[in-house]
Amino acid sequence: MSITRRKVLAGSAVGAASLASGLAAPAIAANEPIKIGYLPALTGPSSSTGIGINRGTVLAVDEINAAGGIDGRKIELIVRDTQSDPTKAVNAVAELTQRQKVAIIFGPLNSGEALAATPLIARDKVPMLHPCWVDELIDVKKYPMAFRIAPTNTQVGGGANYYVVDVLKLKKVAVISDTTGYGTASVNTYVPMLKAKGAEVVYTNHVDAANPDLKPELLRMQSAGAQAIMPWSVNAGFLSRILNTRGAMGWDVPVVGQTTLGSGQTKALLDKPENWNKVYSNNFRQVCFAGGKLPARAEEFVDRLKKAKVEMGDTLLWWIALGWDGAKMMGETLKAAGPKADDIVAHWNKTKDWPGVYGTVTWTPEQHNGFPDTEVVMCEVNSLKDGAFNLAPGYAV
Amino acid sequence: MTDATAPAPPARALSLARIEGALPWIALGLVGLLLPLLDDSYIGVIAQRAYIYWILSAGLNLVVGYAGQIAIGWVSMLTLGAYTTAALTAGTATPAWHPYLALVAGGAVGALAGVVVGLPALRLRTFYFAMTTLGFATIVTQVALAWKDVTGGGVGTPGPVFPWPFDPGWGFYYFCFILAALATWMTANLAASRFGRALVAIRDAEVAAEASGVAKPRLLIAVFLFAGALGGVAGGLFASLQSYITPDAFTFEMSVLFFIAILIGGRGSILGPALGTIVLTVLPEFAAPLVQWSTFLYAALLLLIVLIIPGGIADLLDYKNRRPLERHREIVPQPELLARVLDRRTGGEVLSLSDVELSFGGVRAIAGLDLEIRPGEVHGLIGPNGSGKTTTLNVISGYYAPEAGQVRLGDAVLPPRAPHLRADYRIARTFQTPRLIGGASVLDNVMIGGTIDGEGSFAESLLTLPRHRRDEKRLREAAMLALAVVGLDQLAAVRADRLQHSELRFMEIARALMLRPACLMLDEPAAGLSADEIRRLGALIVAISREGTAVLLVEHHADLIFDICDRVTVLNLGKVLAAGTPAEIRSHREVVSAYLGA
Amino acid sequence: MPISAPEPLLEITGLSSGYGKIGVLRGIDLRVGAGEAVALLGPNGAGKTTLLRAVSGLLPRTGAIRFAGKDMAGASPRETVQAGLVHVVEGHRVFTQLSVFDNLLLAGYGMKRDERATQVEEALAFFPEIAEKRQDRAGTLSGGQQQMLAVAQGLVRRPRLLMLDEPSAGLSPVLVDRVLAAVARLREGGTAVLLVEQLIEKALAVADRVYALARGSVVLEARTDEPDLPNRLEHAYFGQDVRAPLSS
Amino acid sequence: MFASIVSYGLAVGAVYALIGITYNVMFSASRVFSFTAGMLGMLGGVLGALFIGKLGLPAIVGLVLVLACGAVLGLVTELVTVRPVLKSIEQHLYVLSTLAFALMVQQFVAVEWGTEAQPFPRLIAIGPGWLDQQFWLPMLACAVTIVGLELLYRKTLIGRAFLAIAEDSYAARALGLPETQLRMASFALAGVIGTLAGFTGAEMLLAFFGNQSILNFYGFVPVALGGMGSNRGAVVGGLALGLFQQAANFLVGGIFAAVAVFAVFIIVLLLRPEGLAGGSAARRV
Repeated sequence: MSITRRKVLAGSAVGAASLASGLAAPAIAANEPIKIGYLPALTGPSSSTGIGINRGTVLAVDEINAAGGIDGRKIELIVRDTQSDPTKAVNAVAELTQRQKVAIIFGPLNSGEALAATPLIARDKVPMLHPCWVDELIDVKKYPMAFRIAPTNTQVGGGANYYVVDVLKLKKVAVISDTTGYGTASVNTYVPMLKAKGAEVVYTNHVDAANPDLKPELLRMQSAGAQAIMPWSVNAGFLSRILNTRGAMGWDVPVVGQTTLGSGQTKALLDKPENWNKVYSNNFRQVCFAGGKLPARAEEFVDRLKKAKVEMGDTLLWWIALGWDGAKMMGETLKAAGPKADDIVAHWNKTKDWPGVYGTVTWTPEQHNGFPDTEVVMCEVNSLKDGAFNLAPGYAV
Repeated sequence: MTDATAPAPPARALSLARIEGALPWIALGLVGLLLPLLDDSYIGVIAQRAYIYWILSAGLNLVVGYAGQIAIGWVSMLTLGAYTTAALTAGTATPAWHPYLALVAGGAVGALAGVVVGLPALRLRTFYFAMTTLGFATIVTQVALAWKDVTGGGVGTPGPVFPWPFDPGWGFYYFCFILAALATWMTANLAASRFGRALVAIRDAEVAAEASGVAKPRLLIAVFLFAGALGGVAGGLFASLQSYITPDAFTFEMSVLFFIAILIGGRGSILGPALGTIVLTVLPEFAAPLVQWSTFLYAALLLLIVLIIPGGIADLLDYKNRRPLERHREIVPQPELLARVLDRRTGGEVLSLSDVELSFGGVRAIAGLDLEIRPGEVHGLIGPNGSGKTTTLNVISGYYAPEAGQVRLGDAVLPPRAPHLRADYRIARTFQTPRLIGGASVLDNVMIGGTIDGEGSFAESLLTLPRHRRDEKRLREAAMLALAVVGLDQLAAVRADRLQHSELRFMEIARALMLRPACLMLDEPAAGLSADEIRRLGALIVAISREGTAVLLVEHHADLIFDICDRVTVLNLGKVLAAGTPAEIRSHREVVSAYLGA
Repeated sequence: MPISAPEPLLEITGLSSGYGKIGVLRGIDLRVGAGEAVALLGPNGAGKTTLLRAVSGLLPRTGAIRFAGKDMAGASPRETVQAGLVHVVEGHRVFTQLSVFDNLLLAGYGMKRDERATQVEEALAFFPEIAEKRQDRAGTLSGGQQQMLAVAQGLVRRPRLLMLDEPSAGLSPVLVDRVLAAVARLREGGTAVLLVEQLIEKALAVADRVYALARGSVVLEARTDEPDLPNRLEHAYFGQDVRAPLSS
Repeated sequence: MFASIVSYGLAVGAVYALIGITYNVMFSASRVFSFTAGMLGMLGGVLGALFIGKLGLPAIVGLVLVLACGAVLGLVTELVTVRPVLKSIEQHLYVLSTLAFALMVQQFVAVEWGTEAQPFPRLIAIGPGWLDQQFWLPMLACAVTIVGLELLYRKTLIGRAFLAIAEDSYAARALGLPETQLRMASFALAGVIGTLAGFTGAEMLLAFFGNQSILNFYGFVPVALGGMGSNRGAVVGGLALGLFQQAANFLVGGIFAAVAVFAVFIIVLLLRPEGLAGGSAARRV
């Protein structure tokens, strides 16, 4: 910006209140804490994911700081709750990049807010790490500093489609979603993929998540001859009503879909425990029980959570693991490359098979989607134990 | 006593008031201009959001603050503007437009939506209208969700990016600043024009506005059009600020925010709502931990405002009107100035009722009435309660359509049930209980009377083009003259609700004189006046009639009637009991007994 | 004719009232003795109805009102009624959706059940014509009958002073006499009456004393048996400087 | 399909009718149209789920507690938001004060109870399908309320006092009726009816803070179409709206159902602003 910074006596309340903190040039003293921006959605309609991830992130940052931080410099996690509202996300991004001058931004955790925040964070040239699945969020040319440590919508849908068509060998499928950004985007992506694999999509619709009665939808699916229902939504209330209605109708059909199908919030809203039978949700090989046992890294992570007495009952292991991996990745990167944006991005571009609890991450300068296709699997939602599930039947262990 | 010719307010005093009023705006403008020097784009984003919300609220302020229509769901304008601009720029439904053109289109769609939402206001009661605007807002959000291929449905669509010179960053900041300043300037111009005064008149004194010739439908539609346009433009800017819009970005809380900002600011002011909007946009940023409770706090603030200071910030800042007025004020009319006020251009026509009949649910209120009010005469109309005096007045004013018979001015038949057209026929009237705009100055109240004499159009007032300024000057001078005639020119700048009852009576007469009436109807003007005030009133009425105006005086005070009337008609049970000169009526046997109930 | 007792039943001093800014009454002094019938006359707009509303608490007022030895400052309409000062408003505004009997029960709202029942019967006894129609909806009654019902409502609480606002308005002459006859019977029964009436002769026939109101103040007070009363009333209404054609 | 449209339509229609009656009961005693009707409906569900679901109280105790809270909230509404603005009723300040109060309660529930739609505990588990409790309970509540109000208005003195004030509040005041106590009583009664609507309808509508704005609008439509103050209009209007909405919901899908309902609402109001039934008994002017 060509306008030099001069001390200007701004008369209005707006200027004065922020004048003091805005001006001090952030000389990076040795013991100055490294600021990391963090945009979880802790309240509002789609906040169940955010609350889970947040537990992992906070635990990781506390451990890093307890172990002396980054070469003696503490990590300061600056949290702004986006409340699942894009307008709040935009304000928060401007504060984190300009006012707080953070080194990295982790989040937003919901696609709605991420779609609004990503272009702004890219414009302010701050490295961004996020776990959202909407494909458009990663574009090496438009957003060179944006990296994803979770699968894309295409990978998640691909995993679910693979299970229905290739593992369960079913032909007629019904696909339904709520009306949020995530819901509609998923259906638009997965229906063509399903057809490409030779399956017949007999029914598809977007339904308002607050609609209390889903019976008409399921009745139409049944009359269309659907052999599997694939719901795409992060709204636990909406998913539980699908399962309750299926149970009430006594319709024996598998439900294959999004991870929230297996969340504690969904379970709490079920009329009967049996409604959770034959329900398979996306999950991730690294955090699933295979033959009764978790992979080594996940086993060790669960012990760590138990020692730190982290609440597991009402959320999922992979959410917490995701939060943990994000914080750990940022910690290691800062240790290796320091807080300068270009160094961080250079370091991330060279990351190969990074051993995350949630997933092994690989980035290249051309590919900023770090999650491997093979680790996107399905799991049995009613096998929930310590937030983790059994691998769905049919996979080669 | 001021000299004979009433002084137009000295240029110095008027301009001093205008500067004094502009001081806060200059301060705000300076802060806005210099803010980029802080080079903190976080403050920049907050300021841009405040400008964008103010552009919408400035328009909404005319609807809620000035016209008093409770339009709650106004976020729908923002949504429509945002999606129109975004969709046209992205070219989802049509070939891609240039962003600035798309913004104009956004404003046009907003204007159209404003009229669609505004139409019910003409027919529906306040609560019904509030409900419909709320319903409209939920519908717009749901259509945005459903119309996937244009709006991107739940996924949303990228916002427009404006090229040079208002490219993203401080360029766009100044774009928002300039548009906000423009919106403020235009709404302020409109508020200070005869349209603004007519708006407030519709809110506080609808019947008086109608009698002064204000056509409520046309004016309200124009205001809704303009407010909708501002809402649409704000929507386009909002889409650009958000860089990506999804339906859940347009929450019900925003509607509440816009609404509360105006109410906190205070009805009938521009500065108050502007400060209200700034405060409500900036507040959540500083109250980070409370952010979860932001809507709760807004609602609590609204409740406090409504219960404790309905006048809002504007009332608090209005120290001018708290200075005490000196106690014993004398009303000293100057009838000699009447010649200049009434400047006899229209020839004196007779107002005549021939064989008029009107009944309410079987009861015959007026049973075959013939009446003539000749120019240059004061015609008294008396009779016991329920004799049909006020009903006759209301028939002439056009509130009721007679079943039979006609009301004519000269030989032109007056259209029934069209009170607002009476002003065009130069028929003016006052009311039994004075109708005033409490919050406006006495001068503004009187200027309402001359609304139909202005030639400038709505748009010209928006931009204070020459015809607007000429209208204002002429109206102001005519109003001061009318106030001088009735003896209230010292109180021109005082808020009308601080006047005593008798002064309000004379103020209403001044407002009626603004129409240079061919026929003036007075509905019990002497009620609540002291003896010598009645004497001065009588002299003024006589002087008005001698200038060629036909005066109809409906009154209980028998002594005033017999003192100043040239002719008197006594009504009883809707029929003429007796008619003649005051002396004849005075000694008419049936009159006295009917009148006295002997 | 009872000479007014040492302390009158109702004493109003310096009463002012109006509607918002419009001052109607300017300092009224008026008194009504126990069991006395007083007529309140005056042209339209003189403030007669405003006076009754101010006394019964329906309108805010300044000035002092004492009733049955008690200061009635700030008394609400309900407290005024409970003190025994009942105001039968103008225009026989009875509840048309409810039965005659219900209208009367409501007049005794808050009284003990049996007390209310007997006093309702007492009130009905005054107007046998509506007593038979006790179960009919008040809306089905004629104007005159509704006026009787309104007066009967006023009697349910056995008031010490009954204020009647133009009971004759809109009634045929026959009905007017019947209503005013009931007022006369009330007087014999010891109930004081303050009667606002347009028909001067009818009012004078019933009342012991008369006040004339004009332009918001009392312009005449006299006993009804004083000579030359109609003439003095004429002067009072039209101010001093007018010939008096009425002197028959 | 048809059976569930009718059963679901009548059930949700009964809830809208009860909310409509809540509006009318408050309106007839105070000439004030209060935004709190939807709030009472929402709280009926949320408080019911809290007392019975979370705290495990028996159903009857839960119901009584919910109705008691409704009555108390009704009184608070009258005291805080209606009485102070009654003097300047022509400025319609009551619209703003009641809206503000209702919003405050809604946001409090959103923060404390959560923004997720929680299930409402099953009270009387009989009958699968259309015999399910979620259908006949609201209709029963609606019938009980209508009969109750008829008895109140016809048999009790306070009921007749309500009718008197509704017809001519000036005459009622002159007659010595305690206008303030009667207004408080009617707001408390409206509180009970509103929470009863929410409680019995919560099986379908769930305990959800968002129900407030839904019930505010859909409870208002039958009153506007049926004519202000007429309970008969509210019941007929409510049931018709319920059926129309469910039919549209099945045939056209959720979003367009809301658009269809709103369109019908606007068109009818523009043609007949005083409603189809011609409005309540014309007030004596």
